[in-house]
Amino acid sequence: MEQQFDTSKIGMWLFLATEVLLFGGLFVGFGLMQARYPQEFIEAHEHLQRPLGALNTVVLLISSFTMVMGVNAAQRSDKKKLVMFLTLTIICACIFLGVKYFEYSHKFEEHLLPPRWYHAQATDTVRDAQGNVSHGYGTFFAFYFMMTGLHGIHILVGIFLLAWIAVRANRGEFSHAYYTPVDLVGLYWHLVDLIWIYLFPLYYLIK
Amino acid sequence: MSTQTHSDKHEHGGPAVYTKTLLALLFLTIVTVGASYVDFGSGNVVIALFIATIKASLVALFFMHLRWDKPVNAVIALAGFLFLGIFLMFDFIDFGARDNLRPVNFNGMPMIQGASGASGAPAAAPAPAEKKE
Amino acid sequence: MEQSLKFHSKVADLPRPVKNYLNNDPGIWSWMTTIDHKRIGVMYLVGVMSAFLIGGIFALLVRLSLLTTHHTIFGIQVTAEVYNRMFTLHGAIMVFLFIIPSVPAALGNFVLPLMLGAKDVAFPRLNLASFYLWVTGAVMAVASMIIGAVDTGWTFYTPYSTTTSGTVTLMTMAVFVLGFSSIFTGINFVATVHKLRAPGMGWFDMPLFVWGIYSTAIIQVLATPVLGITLVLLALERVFNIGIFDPKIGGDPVLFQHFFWFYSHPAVYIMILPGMAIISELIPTFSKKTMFGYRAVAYSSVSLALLSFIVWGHHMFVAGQSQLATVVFSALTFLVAIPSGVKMFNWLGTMYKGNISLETPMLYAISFLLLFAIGGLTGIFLGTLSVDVHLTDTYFVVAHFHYVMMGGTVIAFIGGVHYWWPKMTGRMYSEKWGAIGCALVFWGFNQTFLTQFFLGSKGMPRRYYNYLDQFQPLHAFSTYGSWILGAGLFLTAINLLASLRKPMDAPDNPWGGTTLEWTTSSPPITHNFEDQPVLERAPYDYRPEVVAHS
Amino acid sequence: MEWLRAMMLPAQGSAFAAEVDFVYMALFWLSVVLFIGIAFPAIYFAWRYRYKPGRVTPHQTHNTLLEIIWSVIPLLLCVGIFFWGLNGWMKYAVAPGEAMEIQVIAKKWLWQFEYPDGSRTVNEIHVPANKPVRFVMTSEDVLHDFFVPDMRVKHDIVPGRYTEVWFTPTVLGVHHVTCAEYCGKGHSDMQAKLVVDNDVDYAKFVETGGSEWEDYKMNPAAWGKLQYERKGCSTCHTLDGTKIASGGPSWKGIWGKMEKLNNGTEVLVNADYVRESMMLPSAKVVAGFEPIMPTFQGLLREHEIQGLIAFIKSLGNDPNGGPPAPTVLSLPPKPDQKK
Repeated sequence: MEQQFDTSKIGMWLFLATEVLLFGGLFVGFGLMQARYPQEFIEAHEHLQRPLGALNTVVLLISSFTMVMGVNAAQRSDKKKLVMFLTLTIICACIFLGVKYFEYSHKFEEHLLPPRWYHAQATDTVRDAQGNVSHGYGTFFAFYFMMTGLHGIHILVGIFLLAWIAVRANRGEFSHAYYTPVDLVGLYWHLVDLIWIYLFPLYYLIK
Repeated sequence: MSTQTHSDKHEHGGPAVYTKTLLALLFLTIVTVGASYVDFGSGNVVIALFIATIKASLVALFFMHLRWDKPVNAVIALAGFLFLGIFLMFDFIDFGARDNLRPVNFNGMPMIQGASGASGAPAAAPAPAEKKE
Repeated sequence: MEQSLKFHSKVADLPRPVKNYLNNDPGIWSWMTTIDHKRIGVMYLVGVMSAFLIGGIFALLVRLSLLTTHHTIFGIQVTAEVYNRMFTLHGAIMVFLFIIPSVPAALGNFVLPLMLGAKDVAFPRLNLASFYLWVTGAVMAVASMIIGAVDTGWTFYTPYSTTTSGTVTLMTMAVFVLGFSSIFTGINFVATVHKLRAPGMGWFDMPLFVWGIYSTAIIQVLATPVLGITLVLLALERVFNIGIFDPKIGGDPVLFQHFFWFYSHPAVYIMILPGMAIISELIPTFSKKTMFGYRAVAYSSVSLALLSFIVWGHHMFVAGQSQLATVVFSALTFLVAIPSGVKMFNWLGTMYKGNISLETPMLYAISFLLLFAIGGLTGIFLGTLSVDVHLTDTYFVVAHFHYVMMGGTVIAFIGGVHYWWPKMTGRMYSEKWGAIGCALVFWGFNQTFLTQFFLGSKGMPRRYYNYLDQFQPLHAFSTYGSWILGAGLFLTAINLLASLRKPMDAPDNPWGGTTLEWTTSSPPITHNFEDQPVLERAPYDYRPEVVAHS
Repeated sequence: MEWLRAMMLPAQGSAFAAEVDFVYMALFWLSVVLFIGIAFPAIYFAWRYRYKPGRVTPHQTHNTLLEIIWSVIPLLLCVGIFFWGLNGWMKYAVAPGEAMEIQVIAKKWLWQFEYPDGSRTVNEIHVPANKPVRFVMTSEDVLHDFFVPDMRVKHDIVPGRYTEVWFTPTVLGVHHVTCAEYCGKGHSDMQAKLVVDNDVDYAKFVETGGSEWEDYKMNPAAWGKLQYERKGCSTCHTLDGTKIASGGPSWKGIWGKMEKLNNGTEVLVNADYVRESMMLPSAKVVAGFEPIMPTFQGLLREHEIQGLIAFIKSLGNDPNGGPPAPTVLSLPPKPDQKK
C-alpha cells in the first residue's frame, strides 16, 4: 500500500511537471509578446477589472485551503468533514467560474478579442499612419483568452474530479489507510491554484 | 497535532498550519494588489512576480506537502520550473538581441499576401477598427 | 540453429511452462483490454512496424520520383503538390508514429519491467491508455492523409502551415494526441524505474538499457507538453487567427520555430538515446565481457538528456534568430559531442579483448557504430557556424539526420528486435538470412545517404521537386541504394515473420545475457517471474566464477 | 586535393567561399581520421577477438584516466572548431558599411530585386565584381531562403521583418540563386540568376536593364518570350492552352479574342488590355480565374512590356472570330531609362 501510494504520487508529480510546461509555453509566448508590444499590453490590461481578479484569487486560495483540509480529514478517516470540505471546494470553483463568465461576457460585449475580431477602443494610442490600431491589443486578448481559458478548462476538469471524489468519499471508500485519489486530486487542484497565482499579477496587475 | 486517530505517517501539517498558510497567502494577495496601485516603474513586474513566487512556494510547500514529502517529488516539481526557465531564457536571448533592420529605400513593410487562416479572412484586413457592427 | 545456441547454458532449461503470456488468455478481446506490459509492447511493435512500412513506402516513392528529372513513378506523372505531400507524410509518419514510440514504447514496454525484475510497469492501465492514444493519433494522421492532404513538411513551419489548404489542423491534432501517448509512456517509465526495481538492485545495478530509457522518459515528460501547446497554438492560429505566429496580424513566425524545436530537438534524443541503450546491451552480451565504463555510459545518457534541452537553436542559425542566440547555441551544441564520444569509446573498450561472436544483433551493433560515427562526425560540420551557413537546409542535413535517425536508431531498433525476438516469441529466426538482411540494409543505406552528403555540399537544397541536371547522376545512385535498402528490410521482415511458423524452440537465454529478462522462460509467463527475482550480481559481469555461480 | 574539393563543393564565387571551403576540408580530413579511429578498432576487434569457446575475457570495469582523456581531448577539439567556425561566421554576419544595398522581396514563387536607384528586376540580379553587396530581404507571404551556393551564403527571409546577407563577388559570370526554405508548390522553381558583371557591363545593365535589349530591335516577340521566362510569367501562364492550378489563363490564341470577365462583361484582348493586365491585374479578371496575379507596375521597363505584347500576339489569333490583330506594331518609344 505504502509502495503504491508513493508510486502514484511520483506519477502525479510527473504529470504536474508536464502541466507546468504546457502552461509554460503560453507564459513564454506571453512574455515575448509583451516585450514586443509593451505599450499595447499596458493599455489593454486596463480593460481587465482588478477587483474581480483579486476576488477570484481569494476564492481560489480559499478553495485550496478547503482542499487541503479535506485531505487532512481523509487522513483522519473523518468521512463527514471530508465530504464537507470537498463540497466547499466545489462551491469555490463554481464561484470562480461564475466570475470568469461575467468577465468573459464583458470582454465579448466590448469586442476585446483576438486580433481578427478586436475593435479599437478610444484609449488605444498605438496606431499606424492610417489610424489603424496596432495588432498588439488583439494579441493581448488572444493570450488572455487562451491562458485563462486553458486554466478554466482545468477548473472544469477539477470540478468533475472533486465531485467524483466526493461521491466516493460519501460511500465511505476512503480512510487513513487508503486515500490516494483524494491526495492526487488535491495535488491537481493546488497546481491549478498555483498557476492562477501567476496569471493574476501578469494580467491584472502588471504595468 | 493529530493524535486523535490512529497515528499515520502521511499526516503532516494539520489545520493550524494550513490556516496560517491561508492567512499568509491572503495577506500577500492584499500586498500585491496594493503594490500595483503604486508606480515603481519597471519594479512593478519584479515585485508582482516576486510575491507570486512566494505565494506559489507556500502552496507547494504546505498545501502540496512538499515540505514533508520525499525529495524526489520536489526534484520533479523543480525540474518542471527549471526547464521552463531555460525555455524562457534562451527565447529572450534571441528576442532581446535582434536588430531592427531596414533597407535604405524603406517605404513601409510590403503587404503580406495569402489567406490568413483557414477561414479565408480577406487579405490585408489589418484594421478591425474599421469594422462596424 | 546450432550456432545460435552456442552460449546456451549447459544447465538444462527449466521445464517450459505450458501457459505463457501469449497463450494464457487467448482471444482478440483479451489482447485489446490487456494491461500486461508484454502484450502492450507486442501491440506497439505491430503498430510501429505498420507505420514504418507506410513511411517506408512514401520514402521509396519520394526517391523514385527523384530518379530522373521527368518526375514519373511507373510512368505516372508526379506533380509538385503530390511530391510535397509525399515527403511530408514520410517525415511525419516516421518521426511521430514510428521512431519516437519505436524503442521506448515497443521494446521498452516489453523489456523494461523484465529487466527490473518487476511484474509490470507502475501504471498498467495508463500504459494501455497510452497505446490507445497512439492508435487514435495514428487513425487521425491516416484520416488527414485520406480526406485531404498535408504539404507543410513534418516541421509545420509557419506561416506556410497556417495559410496552406489541406487538413493541417487534423494532422496537428493527431500529433498532439501522439504527444500525450508519449508523455504517458514517459511518466510510466520514470515511476517504474524509481519504485519497481527488484530487491537488491541499486541505481548502478540497473542494465544500461534501463538508464537509456529512463533518460528518454525524462525528456518525454518535460519536452512533449511544449509540443502539445505549440500544436494547439498552431491550430488556433489556423482557425481563429490569434496572431502569435502569423506575421500578417503581428505575430512572429520565428517564435514558432523556437516552440517547435524546444520539443523537437530533445525529441531527437527521445529517438537516439534508446538506440544507444540497445547498443549498450548488445555489445557486452556478444563480447562476453564486462561492460567497460558502466558509470560513464550511464551518466552520459543522463547528460545527453539534459544537454538536449539547451541546443535547439542550432536548427535556426540562418532562420532569423539573433546573432547572439546563434553563437550561444553553437557553443552549447559542441558539448553534445562529449557524452556521445564517451559512449562510443566505452563500447570499443568493451569489445577490446572480448570474445566476440557475430550473431545478427551484434552485426547490427557494429553497423550502428560505423553509421553513428558518420552521423556524429557530420554533425560537427553542421555545428560549425561558418560551414553550417552553406550546408543547412541542403541534402547534407537530410543525410546527416538519416545517419543518426536511421543509421543510429532504426539500426539499433532492428538489432534490438532480433536480440529480444526469442524472448518475445519463443522462436529463433534464421541466422543466415538475418546476416544477409543486415548486410543489404547496411549497403543500401550507405549508398542512399552517403551520396546525399555530396549532393548537399554541392548545393542541392532539401524538399526540392525539381533539381538541376548536374545532380541527376547522384540522385539516381541514391535511388538505386534505396531499392537495396528496401530489399534488405523486406528480407529481414520475412525472416522474422517466417520464424513464427516454427514451434517454440528458443532457449531461455540464447545469447548468454546477464540481465534479468534472460532468467525467465521464453516467452515469459504472464506475471514475468515464478518467484520475485533478487539481484545477485551486477549486469554484464562475465567473470567465469560469477557466470558459473548463476 | 583541389579535385576533391571541387568534387564536394560548388565553384568559389567569393573570397569568403574559399575560407569556408578551407574549414570544410579541414573538418572533412579530421572526420576521415576520426572515422577510421572508430571503424578500424570496431572491425579489427570483431575479427581479432572473434568467438572461441571457453575463452575467458578480462574483467575490466573502468579506467578513470581513459575516461578523462577521451572526454577532455574531444572537448578541446570542439572548443577549437567552435572558435574557428565563429571566426568565419563573423565575416558573414557583419556587412561592411560601404556595401551596395539591394532590396530583395521574395514571394511565391519569384524573386524581386530593387536597386538603390529604384529600378527593379525579377529573378535576375546584376552586381558589379569585387564590390561588397548587401541584400536586405523580406517576404510577402511565407518563409523563403536566399541561398547562393557559389558564395556560400544563405539566410531565411521572414515575412514581417528584414534579414540580410552580404558577399563580395569576385568571379565574373552567372551564379545560381535558389530558395532553400520550403515554400510550397513552386519551391524548387524559385530560382534566380546572379550575374557578376565587370564595370562596363554593369553600367550598361543599369542603363538598359540587360544586354539582351539589343535583340529587341531584331525580334520583339523573341525578346518578349525571354521576358515571359524571366519575369515569372511562366509560373502561371502556359503557352499550350492548358491551365495551371491557381494560375492564370494560357496565352495561346487569346490575341484578338473577346474574353468573358468574372463580372459578366467582355473585353477585347489587345495591346491596351494586355498592358492593363500587367499593371492593374485585378481590374479585369477573366471569368473562371482568381484575382491572384501581382502587379508588375515598376517591375517592367517599357520595352519589356512591348516585347510581351508582341510575344502574345505572335502566339496566334483566336480562330473563332474577333477582329484581326493589327499587323503593324507601332514603333516602341525609347527605352524607359531609370536612373
